[in-house]
Order: sequence, then C-alpha cells, then structure tokens
Amino acid sequence: MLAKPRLNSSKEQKGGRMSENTESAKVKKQEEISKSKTRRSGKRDQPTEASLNMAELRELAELVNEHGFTDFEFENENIRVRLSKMTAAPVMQAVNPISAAPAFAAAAPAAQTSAAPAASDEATQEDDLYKITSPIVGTFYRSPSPDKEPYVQEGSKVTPETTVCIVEAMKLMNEIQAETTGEVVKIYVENGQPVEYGQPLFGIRK
Amino acid sequence: MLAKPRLNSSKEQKGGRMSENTESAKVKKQEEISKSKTRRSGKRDQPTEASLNMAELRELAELVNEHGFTDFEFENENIRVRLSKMTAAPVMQAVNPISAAPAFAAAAPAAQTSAAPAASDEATQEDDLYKITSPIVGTFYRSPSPDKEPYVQEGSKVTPETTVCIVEAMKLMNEIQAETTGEVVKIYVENGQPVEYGQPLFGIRK
Amino acid sequence: MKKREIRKILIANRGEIACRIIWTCKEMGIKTVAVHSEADKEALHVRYADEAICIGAPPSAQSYLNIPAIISAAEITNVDAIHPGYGFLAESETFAKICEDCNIKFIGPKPHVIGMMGDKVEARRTMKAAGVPILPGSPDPIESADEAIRLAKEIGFPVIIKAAAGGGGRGMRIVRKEEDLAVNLETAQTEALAAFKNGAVYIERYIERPRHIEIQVLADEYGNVIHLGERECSIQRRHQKLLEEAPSPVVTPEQRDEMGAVAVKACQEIGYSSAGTFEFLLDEDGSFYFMEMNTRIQVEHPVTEMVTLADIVRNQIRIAQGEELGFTQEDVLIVGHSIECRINAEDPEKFTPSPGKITAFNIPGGPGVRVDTAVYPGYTVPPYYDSMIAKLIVHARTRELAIARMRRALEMMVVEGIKTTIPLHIKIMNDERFQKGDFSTKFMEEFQH
Amino acid sequence: MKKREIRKILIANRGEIACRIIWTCKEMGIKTVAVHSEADKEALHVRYADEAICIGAPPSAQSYLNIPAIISAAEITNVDAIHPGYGFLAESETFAKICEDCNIKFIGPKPHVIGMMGDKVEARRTMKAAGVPILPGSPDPIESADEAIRLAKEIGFPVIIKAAAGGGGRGMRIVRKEEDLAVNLETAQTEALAAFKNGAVYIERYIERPRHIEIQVLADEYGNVIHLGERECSIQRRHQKLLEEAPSPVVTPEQRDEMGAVAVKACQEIGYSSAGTFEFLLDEDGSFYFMEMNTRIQVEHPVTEMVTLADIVRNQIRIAQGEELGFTQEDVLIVGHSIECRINAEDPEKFTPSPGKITAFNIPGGPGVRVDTAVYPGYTVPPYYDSMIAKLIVHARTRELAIARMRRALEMMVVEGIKTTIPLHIKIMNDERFQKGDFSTKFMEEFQH
Repeated sequence: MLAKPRLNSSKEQKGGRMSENTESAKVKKQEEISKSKTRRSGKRDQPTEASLNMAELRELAELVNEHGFTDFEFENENIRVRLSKMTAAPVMQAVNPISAAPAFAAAAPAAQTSAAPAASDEATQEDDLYKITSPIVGTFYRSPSPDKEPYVQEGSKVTPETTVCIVEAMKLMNEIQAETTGEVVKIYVENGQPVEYGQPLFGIRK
Repeated sequence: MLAKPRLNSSKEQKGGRMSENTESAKVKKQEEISKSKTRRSGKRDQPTEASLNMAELRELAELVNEHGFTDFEFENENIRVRLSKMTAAPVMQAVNPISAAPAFAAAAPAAQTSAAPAASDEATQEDDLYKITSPIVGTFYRSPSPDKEPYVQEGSKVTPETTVCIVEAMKLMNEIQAETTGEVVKIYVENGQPVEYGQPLFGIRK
Repeated sequence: MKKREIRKILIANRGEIACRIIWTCKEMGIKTVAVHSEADKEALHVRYADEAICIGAPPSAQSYLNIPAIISAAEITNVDAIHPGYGFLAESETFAKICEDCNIKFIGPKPHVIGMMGDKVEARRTMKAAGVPILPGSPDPIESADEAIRLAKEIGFPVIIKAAAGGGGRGMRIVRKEEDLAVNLETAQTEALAAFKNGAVYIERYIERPRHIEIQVLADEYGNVIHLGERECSIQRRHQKLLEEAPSPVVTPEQRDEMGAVAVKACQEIGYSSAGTFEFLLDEDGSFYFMEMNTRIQVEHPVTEMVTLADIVRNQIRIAQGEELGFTQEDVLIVGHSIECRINAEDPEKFTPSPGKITAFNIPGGPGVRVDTAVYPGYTVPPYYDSMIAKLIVHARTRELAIARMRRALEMMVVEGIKTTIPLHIKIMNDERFQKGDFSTKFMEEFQH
Repeated sequence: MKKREIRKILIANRGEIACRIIWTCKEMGIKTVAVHSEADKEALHVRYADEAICIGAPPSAQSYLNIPAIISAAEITNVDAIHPGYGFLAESETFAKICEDCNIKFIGPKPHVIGMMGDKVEARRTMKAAGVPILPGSPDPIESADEAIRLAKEIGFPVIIKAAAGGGGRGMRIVRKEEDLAVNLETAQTEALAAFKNGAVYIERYIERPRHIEIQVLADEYGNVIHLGERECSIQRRHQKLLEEAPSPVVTPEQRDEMGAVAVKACQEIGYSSAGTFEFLLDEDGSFYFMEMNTRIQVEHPVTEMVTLADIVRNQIRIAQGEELGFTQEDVLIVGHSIECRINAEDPEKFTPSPGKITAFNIPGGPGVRVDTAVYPGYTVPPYYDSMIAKLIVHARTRELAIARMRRALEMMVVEGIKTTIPLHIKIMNDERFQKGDFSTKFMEEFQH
C-alpha cells in the first residue's frame, strides 16, 4: 500500500482474501499512488523502498479523517506511520476549573507562553518551507535596535550567513543566522514577542 | 487476518474468569471482524501477512467504524496497525479500549469461586446451544440424593417440565426445570459444586 | 484476645464502600468475597476481591437486597463473616438475624439493637431513657389530630412531623401554625405508609437553623466505648449529605466532650457494639438533640479517619472478632481538618442522574488527598444504583488550608463522559459563608448556584 | 508579614517534584510556569502548569541544567521566584546567585550557604564549629599518603576516604588495614577528580553498621528554626535511597530532641533559611555524626509531611516571601508512622533502567495512601532522566499497620508496559528484619531477593 515492498507483497498475496470489489478498489488506488510517485520522482525526493510520498499520505489522512479517527499509527520493519488529530486544546488558564480536564483530555501541552500563530489552513503549504527555529529561549527582535530597519522582510533573500533576527536572552543580544539559502516567505513571530526553544521564527522557501 | 493474533493473545492470558471478563468485549468484537471477513471472502482466515494495502486499510477502517470501535490495534513481528477514535482523553486512557481492565486483571485476578468453564475454544461450538442457567446462588446437585441416579445425563431428552438438577440454597433444595425441549449435550458443572446466579448448568440442543 | 478469628469476609455491597472494606481486609490478611449483580460484572470490587459471585439481576431487590442469594453465596464460599457496608442490608434486623442463625458473623451490632434504632419512636424513647437530650415532642406515635394539636401547643410552634420508620425526608412536614396541623398530619401519615409500609408518625420541636452534627462511636462487646469526635454534615440537599467535615467549624472542645460522653453512655446503656453514629441537631444556642442513630459505617467515615488516623473498618472487624477496643478515650487525637466531597454522577445544577461511560478519569494526588472510588477509565456507571462514584477527601492543618486543598483537588480531578457534582463543590469551596463556617442545614436552599 | 509577595513561580524541574510544587502553588493561589525539554512536551508538569516553555533539547545539560535558558524563561514569563525542586540546579550556588542578580527569588537558602554546604570539607568544618558532632577525621583535604596514615592511626581503622565535592558513592573507599591505605587514597582521588572535577578527599572513621537518619528543618529569614523530626533512610542500594520512613523505628524521643536541637542550632549559626536536611550516621551505641546537609527539598519529604501534617513546599514558599515561620517547636506533632517507596522504572532484580511506554497505570486509593507521580496511562518514560516514576506513601497509626498498608497499596498499584521496583518493595515489606526494624545501611547488601 504505502510503500513499494508492501504493494508488491500485497500483490503477491495468494488466495485473494478480498472480494472482487475490494480487489478492484485496491488496483485503482495503486494506480493513483503510482501516478503521484511519477510526479514526484522528478524531484530530489526520490521514493525509497521504505518511504511514503505525499499523495499516499494525503490519501491516508483523508481516509482516516473521513472515518472520524483521531489517531492512526502504522509501522513495520521499514516504516512507521502515525496520524493523530489534536483538537485545539482549550487553554488551562480559563477561570472554569473544569478547563483542566479538556486540556488534559486533548493531550495538548499547556498554554504556551509564546503562542505561535497556528494558521492551520496554511499548514499544508508551509510544510514545504524550511523553518528557522529559535535555538534559545528569549525575546524575538526583528531589528538590531528599535529605530533600525528589520534584518529581513517577507521576500528577502537569505544566505546561510544572513542575520535574520535577534533573540535576547539574559540581556544578551543573540544574532540568529539563516543557516540556509532561500527566500523569506513567512515570519511567524511578532517583534518583541517571547519565543521558546525550537519555536519556528521564519519560513524559508529554498 | 487481523483478528487472529489478538484472539490468541487473549487466550494466552492467565486462566480464570477474570481475564475473560475483561477481554470479553474485545474478543467478541474481534470475532465479529473475523466472521464478517469470512463472509465477504467466503474463505477461512489466512495467516497474517507482513503488510496491508490501501484497500485493505479502507476495508479495515470501514469495518472498525461500522462496528463502533473506538480503538483498534494490530501488531505482529512485521506490522503494527492502530486505529483509534477517542472522544475524550487520549492520555488518561491507555491504548487499550478498556484500559483499566487488563491492568486490574493482572493485578488482582479475582478467582471466581464458581469456576465457570473458561474454554473459549469451545465457545463457538457451544454458542448454538441453549443454556439452562442457575436462577439462584447455591450448590449444584445432579440427583435428588447421593444414592439416587442423576436427573439427566448427556443424551437425555428433556421437556420444559423435566427436572434437570437441584440447586441447594439455605438448606432448601430447589428443583430446576429445563424450561425447553431438546437433548442434553453438555453438563457444565460437577456434582456438588457451587454455582452463581446466571451460571450455565446444561447445554441443550433443541 | 480474639474470641473468633475471621479469615474470610463476604461483602454484601458494591461500589466504593465494597472496595473500602477490601482495602482493610487486605491489610489485615483477611480473604474477601465480592457479590455482584449482573450489571456489576466489570465493577472494581469484583476485580479486587479474592472471589466473586454473581447473585442476581441488576435491580437491587434481586441482587444486593436478595437475602437468600447473599446467604447462599456466603455458605458456598464458607466465609466467617459478612460486612454489609452502608445502605442495602446494612440496617436490616432481619438480615443480621439470619446471619446469626446461619452462624455467620454479621459485622455490626446485635440484631435487636439494629431493630431498636431503626424504629425512630423506639430509638427516641430508648435514648431519652439513656439520658440523651431529645427534642421536646410526642413520646409515642400520634393517634389523632386532636392529640397532635394538644402536643404542638405544649412544645410550641414550629413543629415537625416525622415518620417513625422514616428517612430521606419522606413523611416529613414542618408546621408553623395550629390550623395547618391536621392536614399535614394526614399527608405525612399517607406518605409514611407509602414509603415505609408504616404510617406511624410523631411530632417534635422544629429548629429553624440547626446544624447536623454527628458523633462517631466505637464499642466492643465488653462495654468499652469511645468516640472519635464529631462530623459536620450540614451541607445537604433534600436531606442528602453533599459534603462533610471533621471537626465541625463551630463545635468547641467542651461541646465535643459533652456530646461524645452522651453518646458513649447511651451505647453502654443499650449494649451497643461495633461502629455507630449518633446524629444530633445542634441549635444556635449550643443545645443539641438526638435525631437518630446509624448502626453501620457511614459514607462520611473517612473525614474521621483522616483527623484521628483510626481505621474504622478495621475496628469493626476487630470488634466482630471479639477483640477488645484496646485503646481509651485519652488515646484519641484529633489532628487537623478534613473535608469530604461526594462526587455524584449527576447534573451539578439539576441533580438529575447522569449514568454512562466514563471516558476519562484522573484522580488528584499529592499531600493530604484521599480518593475512595470504584471507578476507572472506561467504567460504565449503571443506572440501577446510587449515583455516588467517588469520595474526594482532603486533610490539612487548618480548615482554611483544607478548603484550598479541596479546591485544588477538585480542579485536578478529571471525570469525562458523564456529568458530576464537581463544579458544584468548587462553587461551595468558593462560597464566603462556607469559608466562614457560617451555615446551617439550610445552606443549600440559600446557596446561589 | 510578607516582605515580598510571590505571585508566579517558575519550576526549574520536571517529574513528580514539579507536580508536587504545582499542587501547593495552586493551593496558595500562585501561578506556575513549567519549563521542559523537547522530550517532556507531553509531561504532566507541562499540562498542570499555567504556562509552559520549552527550554532545550532532551539531554539535561541542554535543558534542565541550562541556566541561561531557564533564566530567560523566567524573564519572559515575568515570574517572581524560581523553585528548583531537587537534583538539577537545586544545589547550584551559581544558579542561586544568578537568580539573585536577576532579581528573581531563588526558593532556597542564600547562595553562599548552598556553596558552603556543597563542599563537604567546608561543611564539616562549619558544622564542627557550630557544635554538631562529626566523625573523627581529617579537618582538611588529605595531601599525602603519609598524612593519611598518621590520621588513620589516630582515628583508628576502619576508615573511609570520601570526595570533598562528592556524593552517590563515587570517590569513596573503605580501608580496614594500614597497608591498603595509600593505593585506595590514590584511587579515590582519581575517581573524585573524574566525577567532580575536584580531586580533594578526606578521611573519617568508618562505622560498620550505621543507620542513615536525617533531620528535616525549617528556618525563616529571622532566625526562627524548628525541626520536623527525623526520617529513617537506611534502606539504600549503592547509596541510593529505596524507601524511607518517619519516624525511625529506633530513634527515641530523647535522641530526636537531641539531634533536632543540634540541627536547629547549626541553622542559626550559619544563617540558614528555607527547608533543609541534616543527614546523620547513627551508630549502634546511639551516638550520631553529621554526614552532610541538603539545602533543598528532599525526595522523601512526604513521610515527614504525613506524620506532621506540615506542607514543606508551602513553608519554603512562605519563607521565600519573607514570612515568619509562625509556629514553634512545641507546635510540631508527630502522629503515626509513614513509609515511602520509590517506584522506579527499573528491573527489580538487576536495577537496570526500564524506560518506555506505560500501557496501564492505576493508583491505589483509600485511607492513608498518597501517591506523588507525574505518570499517567499512555505516558512514555524518557530515557534521559531519573528513573523514579512515582512515590507511594502510606500513613497509619503504627509502623506495623503502615507496613500492612504499604503492602496492600503496592499490590494494588498497577504499572504495565515497563518494569518497576514494586516487586522488590513487596519483598522488603515481607522481610522479617525489615518488619522488626532491625537493619542498617547494609540492609540491601544482605537482603535476599
């Protein structure tokens, strides 16, 4: 199904456990999968035996979603897949004491101080972007000082050495470099906002 | 395919009714899966393969959904699949649908006094039989007194009025009638053994 | 000294109290037998016990109130004793008598004592004779409206009409004016007859703003009796306790000694043995009056256990074994403050039952928090029985700290899938009058929620 | 009196102690900020806290020991204070100093006191000066083998060589004969250097069968100091405590008073504030010797909380707010007996760590049982940190009853998916010597499991 070896092995399956109907459905899906593989094979993302391509993943997600599952995991010796749907957790700070429960229930971390703008619609597009994340906890500044221009804007081209922002921690101004080449497509954090370790700061299209 | 390993693993659990109780819901559902699969394909279950294709997954999802599962897992040396539909707290629930059940089973296996026949192998054959169950708690006697012949034997024909045994409770001898017509195929309890309410005493083929 | 050793106990109950009894049995090395209805096959008491027997169909009358089934279960499992818990058969003289006849130790007082305290008129008469203050009122069931009027004038209005066999508010009527008496008498008698198959009612003085204060006693079979102080149980809704405390925020050490001494003396007079509770009404002027005696363990016993460190169930079993109490009133310490909140599977606003599957369940931990429950994640609360699913109990140095701790514990307790009274308890913890300890049994009527 | 009000606390720790601190903060109405590594995103302290900040990669050095990250987190969340818990930065003079410099209250004693007690040689010297009995031994680090031999002869064999900066058994050597001294001295110095970047070692008398007894103290900033009695911590494996009790089965009230008075006086001498612990070796003849002082909350603090009803974390925070203790030694009661078992994610035979996913988890309830844990069903124990996943604590009237209760609680505690030390603790509860209280720090070496 999801990766080649398994497609093969399922084809090799003897005794046709499935009825005719499901068998043909399988063939159809496999065609779709091979199409998407071809499409992507032109890119650097050459499908390896143990990999999973986007189309397959999308199909899988649709499938799981369509049936209202919130969690899916798949794993074999080559691959492991897990899909889980975390509903946006009500924040624990709410006055209603019961709010502890939903927050607990949703398996989401507590209110993050530095709440990154979630933008879940755009999430799929942004998945392609390279993320510059904060290597330290601190306060995010886009320019060297309040009266200066920001280091970068949306649309700016960066090289690995380009300073993209400052994260202030313990009165120290830490210049953050892009560490990649590309174009700034997205800025996730407002000037002056606190950021935590690993928090995405910029989205870069390579 | 999917049901078998789980059925096996539940059989591997320590004896006693405890594990049966806690596993019963699961086992029952899985039997449904295997039945419905058998029905669709018209064949017996094949040994588990190391893979799962998209159509199979779709079928699986539909199947699990259709049967109202909230959680599904599958795993063998090659493959592991889990589907879950959690309405509430993923964290507070164990992966298992009845998270506490196996835990408590393992911790405090309440040895059932009236050892009901566990025999899950035979369960399928015996499912067809009409069960005469004990309407009261007490001690099971097959004959009116120790020196008399049993009321019925395997192979005896019974009518609704036939007395099949006595259950003694509080020094009172309660004669139990068959309440159906048929042949005694199975006697589940030894003479002189304690029985609980609702415990199967005889299996009757109508 | 053990007159008779108890090696195996059948627990004729379900839910948290069945688990509670199993905990102590395990600590004492005593084997346990759980009985259960068909609806309780997955219940925790069934899993925790050493043996389990299904005794009948889901309705209580066919299972937990089914005496022949329970006795049969006791006989086939060869138990030495039966612990009745609370509710169900805990105060059935008949059941206690049958146990005795079958040579099974009933863990509780003698059957005739249960019977005596079960009849309110007789209990009142007995207690009066034992020197326990009782509310001015009729010594015997009221026969006629004329007698009622004469008595009420003597006692002074308002008065309350109560069912002799009653409980839970049924057959109760408050009468403030002479002209309302006759009709209320009749209604009360009808209600009492319907509810308890006994139409006898009596009259006593009605206290406008009483507190419900109860004294926990422990008595052995040799006349040694001690009390473990009081519990404050004024927070009730329709005569059902919602939360309890020990000690009471208003009872002074002198009042405690006085009420305790009265209860201890009464136990000695009536030949009481086992754990028991004297329920008193405490008037605003400090006088107190006997209401009734519960001849069994109470739901709210944990608050007493927290502040005294006594294990009441253990003492019940020890006494049933014919052991002496082994300690005196001087050994009883009351340390800190304890509160219990009853977590019911109910809508916290409307109090309608909310049975169903518990999808998520998390118990708060940490210092001074105790949870008595038979619930676990995935458990389905059956619709057949009491709605209480857990008791959340805290203990702290002071009442103020106990309230803060209870609020924290309530906020951290997670029960999903059904409605519970947790939000109501949080509101009570945040209520200024509750915090001040300024309340009576009217608290819930006056409470804004 | 509050010199400075604490409204928000950052907890520079993880696991059960982080939850423990959150519980008390909630009871005090103080907001909490959790910090966590990338491995702890799903941890309970992260969920329970009002705010949470990821401070680094899973290894402790990059997260829970990462001072700049923690201070930054404190600054961006604008907290008033940092509670360090135990382990990690709890006894870092540097960290306490940086907090002070950043105007964040470090919940603990003054930095220089932490530093003083962190250096064993200096601590020993200071304590000796404050009148605390110390083992006969070298006042200063040993410079040469000759000096060691001269000293050892003076003290008398056996002697023990210890690392000045040490802990956890590293850099320790027991020497019974003069001829073994030189080589062991060298090894100890090498080990100490490798483990603590400080090769200084000292020598003292070695006691063959000591008990590890520690005294819990509370000291405010105004010289008011009290002690909360002792804890018995002799059940250790390779200098790691496995279970603790309060009170000790052998310490008499007179010994308690004596050890307590010594600890209180020492705190006053060194200007100690906050909660702290004096670890003593108690010899079979009743004499006791200072080992070290822990300038932080201990893992085993709950047993003291159970028997005294004091909330030690609350007192730490109150003291940090500049409040006075508000009670005296006479107010301290020790009621009943408490035992704590450390439940570690370890093979109970081989003690090898057993991280992984917990598939089922059930906490025992009922009277006298407390569980401090950050674990829940489905939680994955990460391999990066301490293996302790829960502390199971019981309280009962007597030690015998506490042991019975602990056995019951251990048997009813369910942890599936990983191995734990529960089976080992059950064996200890069933051990006759443990039950008699007849043991020393050698117990586990001699224990048959």
